[in-house]
Amino acid sequence: MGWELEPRGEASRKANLAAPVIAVFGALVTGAILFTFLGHNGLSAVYEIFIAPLTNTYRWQDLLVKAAPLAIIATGLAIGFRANVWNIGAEGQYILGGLGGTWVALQTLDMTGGWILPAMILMGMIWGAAYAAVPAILKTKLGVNEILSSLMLNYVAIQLLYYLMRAPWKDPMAFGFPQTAMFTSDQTLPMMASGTLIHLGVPIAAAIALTAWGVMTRTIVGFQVRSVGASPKAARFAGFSASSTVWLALLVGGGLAGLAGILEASGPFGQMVPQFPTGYGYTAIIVAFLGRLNPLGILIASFVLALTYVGGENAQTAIGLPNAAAGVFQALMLFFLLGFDILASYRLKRTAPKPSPTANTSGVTPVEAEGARA
Amino acid sequence: MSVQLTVAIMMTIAGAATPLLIAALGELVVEKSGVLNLGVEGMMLIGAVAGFAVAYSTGVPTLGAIAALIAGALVSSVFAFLTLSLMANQVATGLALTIFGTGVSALIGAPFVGITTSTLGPLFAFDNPLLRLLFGHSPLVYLGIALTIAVWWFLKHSRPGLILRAVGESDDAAHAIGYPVLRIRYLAVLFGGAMAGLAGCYYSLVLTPMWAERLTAGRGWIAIALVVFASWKPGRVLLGAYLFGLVITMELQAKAAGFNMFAPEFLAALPYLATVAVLAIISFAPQGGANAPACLAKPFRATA
Amino acid sequence: MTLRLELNGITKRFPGVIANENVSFAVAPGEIHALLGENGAGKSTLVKIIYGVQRADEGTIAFDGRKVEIASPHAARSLGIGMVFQHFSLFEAMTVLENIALGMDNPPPRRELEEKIRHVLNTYGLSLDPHRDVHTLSVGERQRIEIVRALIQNPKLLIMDEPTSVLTPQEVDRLFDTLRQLKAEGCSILYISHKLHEIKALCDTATVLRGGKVVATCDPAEETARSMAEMMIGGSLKDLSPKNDGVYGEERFAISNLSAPGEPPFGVSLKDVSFAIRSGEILGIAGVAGNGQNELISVLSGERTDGVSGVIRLDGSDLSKLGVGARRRAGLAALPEERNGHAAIGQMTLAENTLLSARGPKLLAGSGILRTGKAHDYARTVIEAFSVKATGPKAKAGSLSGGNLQKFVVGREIMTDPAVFIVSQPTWGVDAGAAGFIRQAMIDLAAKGAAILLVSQDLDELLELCDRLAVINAGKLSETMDVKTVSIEKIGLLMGGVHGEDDAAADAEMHRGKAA
Amino acid sequence: QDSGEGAGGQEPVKAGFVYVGPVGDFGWTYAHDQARQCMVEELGDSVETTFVENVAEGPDAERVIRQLAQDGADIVFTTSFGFGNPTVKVAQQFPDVKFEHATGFNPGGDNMALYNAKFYQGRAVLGTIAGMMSDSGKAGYIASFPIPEVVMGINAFQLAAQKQDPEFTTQVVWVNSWYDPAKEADAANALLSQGADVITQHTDSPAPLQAAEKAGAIAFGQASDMTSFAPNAHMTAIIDEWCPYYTKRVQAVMDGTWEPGNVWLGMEDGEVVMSPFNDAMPDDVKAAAQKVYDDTKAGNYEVFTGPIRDQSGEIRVPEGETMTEEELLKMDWYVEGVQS
Ligand SMILES: Nc1ncnc2c1ncn2[C@@H]1O[C@H](COP(=O)(O)OP(=O)(O)OP(=O)(O)O)[C@@H](O)[C@H]1O
Ligand SMILES: Nc1ncnc2c1ncn2[C@@H]1O[C@H](COP(=O)(O)OP(=O)(O)OP(=O)(O)O)[C@@H](O)[C@H]1O
Ligand SMILES: [Mg+2]
Ligand SMILES: [Mg+2]
Repeated sequence: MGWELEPRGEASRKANLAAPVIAVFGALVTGAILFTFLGHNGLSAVYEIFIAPLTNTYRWQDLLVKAAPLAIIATGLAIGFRANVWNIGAEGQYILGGLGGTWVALQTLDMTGGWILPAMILMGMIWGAAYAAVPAILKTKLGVNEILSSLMLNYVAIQLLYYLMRAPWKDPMAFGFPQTAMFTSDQTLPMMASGTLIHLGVPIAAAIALTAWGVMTRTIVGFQVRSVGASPKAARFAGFSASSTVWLALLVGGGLAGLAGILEASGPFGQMVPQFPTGYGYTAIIVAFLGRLNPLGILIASFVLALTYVGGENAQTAIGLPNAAAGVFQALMLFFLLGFDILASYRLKRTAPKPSPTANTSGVTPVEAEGARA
Repeated sequence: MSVQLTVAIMMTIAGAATPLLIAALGELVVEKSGVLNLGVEGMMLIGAVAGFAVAYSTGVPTLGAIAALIAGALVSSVFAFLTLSLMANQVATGLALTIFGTGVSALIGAPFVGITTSTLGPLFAFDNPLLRLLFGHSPLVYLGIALTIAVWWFLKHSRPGLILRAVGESDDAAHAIGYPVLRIRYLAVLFGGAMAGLAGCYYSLVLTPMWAERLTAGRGWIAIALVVFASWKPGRVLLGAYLFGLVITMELQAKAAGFNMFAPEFLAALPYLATVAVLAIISFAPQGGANAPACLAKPFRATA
Repeated sequence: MTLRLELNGITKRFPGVIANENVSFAVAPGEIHALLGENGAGKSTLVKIIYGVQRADEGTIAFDGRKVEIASPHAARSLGIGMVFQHFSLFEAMTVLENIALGMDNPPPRRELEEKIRHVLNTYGLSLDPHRDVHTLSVGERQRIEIVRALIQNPKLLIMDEPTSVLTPQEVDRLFDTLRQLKAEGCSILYISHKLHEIKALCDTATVLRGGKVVATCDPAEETARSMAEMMIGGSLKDLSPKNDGVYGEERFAISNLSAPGEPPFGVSLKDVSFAIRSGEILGIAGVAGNGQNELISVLSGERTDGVSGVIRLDGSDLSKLGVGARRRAGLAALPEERNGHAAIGQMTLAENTLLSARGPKLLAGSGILRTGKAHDYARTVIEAFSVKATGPKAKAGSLSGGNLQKFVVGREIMTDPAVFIVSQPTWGVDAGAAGFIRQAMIDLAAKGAAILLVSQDLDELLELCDRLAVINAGKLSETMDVKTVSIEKIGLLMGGVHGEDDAAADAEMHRGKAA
Repeated sequence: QDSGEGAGGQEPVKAGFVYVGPVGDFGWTYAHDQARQCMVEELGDSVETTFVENVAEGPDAERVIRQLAQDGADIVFTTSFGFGNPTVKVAQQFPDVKFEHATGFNPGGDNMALYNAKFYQGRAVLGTIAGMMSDSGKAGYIASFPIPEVVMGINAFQLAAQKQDPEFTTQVVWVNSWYDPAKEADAANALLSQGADVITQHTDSPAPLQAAEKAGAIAFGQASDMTSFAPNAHMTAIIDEWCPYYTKRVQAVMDGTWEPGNVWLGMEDGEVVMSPFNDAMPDDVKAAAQKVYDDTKAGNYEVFTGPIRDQSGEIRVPEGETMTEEELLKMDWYVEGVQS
């Protein structure tokens, strides 16, 4: 008796929705067992991580603020992944985006005007896209694998940030601490409503995801991206250039990562500091997959990921769950979601036991049948 | 430069290079089979904590190293199951594995913070610098070099190695002529996990004999860079590991000697810049770096 | 006498399909046994079961009189079964030697293996360099690796699944010599092909499958190609309606001095290709695979423009600087030989697949926005007009069988009413019924005044459909010839690269199967 | 509604802690968490503490601090420099909650206090020991980032060592990290191989100590007693003793006497202490080191007393003058004998 995976002829919408739900449920159950095993009240741990933040309006704001950059980056990455362009350099592009906007901010510290913030945002996107252009050039001109080149550039970006913070961009008033001056009010992202934490980045994230969804499903460009991803040759047959698609994918991915970077820098951070990179670029890769590379799915996935962070902190204070345990739980959930993803394209089928007798290692089993003795 | 100093520098290089070497050799075998496991950092942390815990509890560091090996293989089996049996995306699963390893190692390691254990240090102590250079390292340093030769021989001259390369080259063809693609990839991933675990315990049992959270501080990513830097050749992994070790050591040696020629950030970025440069250079080689396994990171499903 | 292979009641079910149902037949030692059937009749499935790639749900296999379970290709090989796959299973980045070693269970050490390979090559008069990397080899040479791989293990049963579709007539002859030599040595051969005249020439017995069941057994020598085809489809074959001979219009499509570098790293470059096709005319291009056919198609379609020189005129206007989409809008439709993955995307629906090439001519998209409803309707129209067996426009292209997908993509192009239709291998691996349908559609299109360029390796098809014929070899196109006056021998020589009777050295070149 | 006041009497004070690293780092965060536990022991049931570890400096910190405040904390300690701006922001939103930020300079409003410790005083003890015990007259100093706190530590060490050995030099290696055991070990090895026979550090892992132990050099613990990692090399350690401060401040909240402030506490306040001297230390060294400690505690010793020359040999602090706290907190130059 065994199990077998059987491909679905047409992708099942029901399975597409059910798989993540089953996965989350599985992760919750496993998490509860694990935490009990660790000597905590497993159910309350799961409650504190997963439910408690949702029952509190303040936490909703936190969740949205945390989810916004993830959603923006993941949307850009997903477009690339659809085109089979594996940009995992979003972390670096995010940093460069933050730096690009900061550069504008540092030039305009003693100026005022409504144009400053848009200029910062634009420059952030340009720097992010420009950084992504490096793997794009390497890929289109030399055929260099973008997974590896973009990954390496993340570390270069971090060092560039450290360098700028340590020396040229350091705020002379900061007691020698490596950080820039605080941004002025014209350089800071406005809040959506006073008294809330929801800054402009949150609606921007939603708008970007919705736009991306429309572009991917309804436009020729989206079709081009999907075609190149599914079959570069067929895309060429359709008149789509593979290398321009690589460029498109990386520039959009880099530009959006850069956008997320400058939105974070000009919003929640309000300045540039060496601690600016916190792994959003990597987390967004996971978000993109959990969202099935679909911008709408990504909106949900980014929220779920944000929940594991915020909930993890909540569980630390509420029941003293160590940070590491929250991390393990987060990883478990990712494992479940990634693992159950398969149910969207395959169905699990019970297989009847094979009638064959036990096969020996060579695989050949002469069957002792009367007729066989010649 | 005095003999003493030269020897000391070379010892430091070997120390910095060995864990990178061991982890990268493991990852090389994994990638040669067509699988990209980005979870090296997580597996190294698990190996580091398991090695320390067992060495501490039993007092036998060798048992610690063996435990690290096993622990690394165990966590990598999670990755293998998800990516091979369930065809989950390898990049995302590898990242999740690093999150997992970071968390689990911290949980397991909590009781071991702030204590010491007997270490896997050199087997013999020598006053003579030359003898020390030759025979005064931790056994893992020699193991790293022996492993390089073994992996080289395995891939280049052994039949299982040929089959492993074939699976990484074309999983469909290998399947069609009867090789168990998934089983081979499972074994490769487990080997990679074991090596990452062993490399991790080099930190907790040799270089900085102790346990602390995030002990490996990102070295797993350098190991992945190293595989690419070496364009998937074991000999070049050895060279690259010692070269990275040299860059790391020379940076510190130069500072210790009072030279400040470059921004320290530039030197820190150098291994990664060098890797990108190597990627670009090998693309000029005939058949654009044919060493890169053609099926790298592609999921495989047997159609039968 | 013990039978070499005896199948008894083999049944194999796939979800929704019974690929083999209660199949029983036997192969004697030294017998060349043909397996015939339409696309999807279950031939490949059956031989995969014999070779241990798949397992039968029911039934038994006896080999040399002993009942056996064949759980894996290893098991098959250790019994003495060798197989040459329909799709090669080779490792591009590895050497010929390594590829052969991988196909063996207990290969001897390197040197010995090399000796053995040379021995096999000599015995069967084949040529191959064991140290070359596979990616540098031609298709014919690659197949030779597969054959050597099988022969080196002294098989008692050799299975060949559609082996000749990539070979020149001369190479086919050479292969048949090899197979007959094997037969003389007592090796049995199970042979699958859609080319019925080959079956007649080579095989001792034929088993015909239809819908997974054995429907007939016959002696091919006693049958005609037509009678065998009718056994396969279980009905009578329709004749093509005749072409209206000699009624051509103006010159529609004219190519002059077209040259293009080969696609790196190993593509064939096109050298000074010129020809012209009139309205209502079908021009055929014969040639061995890998002599520039794909390059020609991609240069004509606009998929490649880098480094291309020469003029491509459609109704007098030059297309050579235009891209793929603009050429389509100008009335040119080009269909490459590979259906799944080039002419169509397997993971996408049929409706989406219409967008690939018909979005311009059929206005399935406008100002950057897709008109999904229109695409859906167009897909339905094609499905109905070309009797494509599919669940509907929402079916994934990859879920169609090869023949049906081919009908769909041909229909998708033809129903845009192109002025010029360029098509490569439209009936490759397609069964007789579907092939007839596709050929008829092309004749009808020509009758409406289109100019058609047909690239094919199937000489029979070319002779049947075309008005004129040219041969491509090493990127050079021969003179065009009237089909009524041309001889098969001459075409064969041209395909092998022999351009005149003076060229004796060319014979050697021909042996390599493909001029570099 | 007065819900909290039950039969048991007064509601316990809730104190929240925000940590930048894991409590298992055996360094900075570890020390703060030890102090938290010590404070709980002192105050018993009248205090309830929570902490969040591994909090990234920036928006995540702001969120965590706010959550602690929303969840009813009466006082929140934020224990890293990078938590400064977030603490200020949240403090403005929660005027009823007290906030205490360690090692910062941004004073915030009147519900926010700053606290820091004069670790450099301990560095003077280490420098004294180094100056007396070094044969090569060269110390290796593994430093994290060139911020004033680290700079003044280096200078204090060198000044004290120089008093014992005028030729003494301190070689600084920057590792650009607070915590990277492998790199710290490599840096120590580099320094040792270049002739340093004393290793000291302003990074958080015991790795440099272990390297010194292997090489037979001497070294000092950081933030807590690290003798177990290097029984022979470990001479003493500067211990961050945050417990008295935490106890005092939480007590003040209980008593309703909490006031904002900006304190920089040292040995005189029991906030900086030395771990027991290694027995292998010669008696005269022990005595000299003890004297520096005692004098500092008594207010009779200040290492930053002139004359102090900088690296170029120029007098920066004239004879008889002492640097002010403000000058120290902005220090960005090195004294003579420091090589960096
Ligand atoms: N892996 C599979 N999964 C599901 N169904 C399959 C699979 N392989 C084959 N089939 C089914 O079995 C039938 C027989 O396929 P098979 O490939 O044996 O046909 P064939 O006779 O070789 O056709 P052709 O002449 O086109 O090569 C197909 O129609 C298909 O429906
Ligand atoms: N792996 C598979 N899983 C599911 N169905 C399959 C699979 N392989 C083939 N099929 C089914 O088999 C049918 C025929 O496939 P097959 O490959 O035999 O086509 P074909 O007609 O033989 O084309 P060709 O001769 O070009 O190979 C299709 O309907 C397809 O759905
Ligand atoms: Mg077929
Ligand atoms: Mg077939």
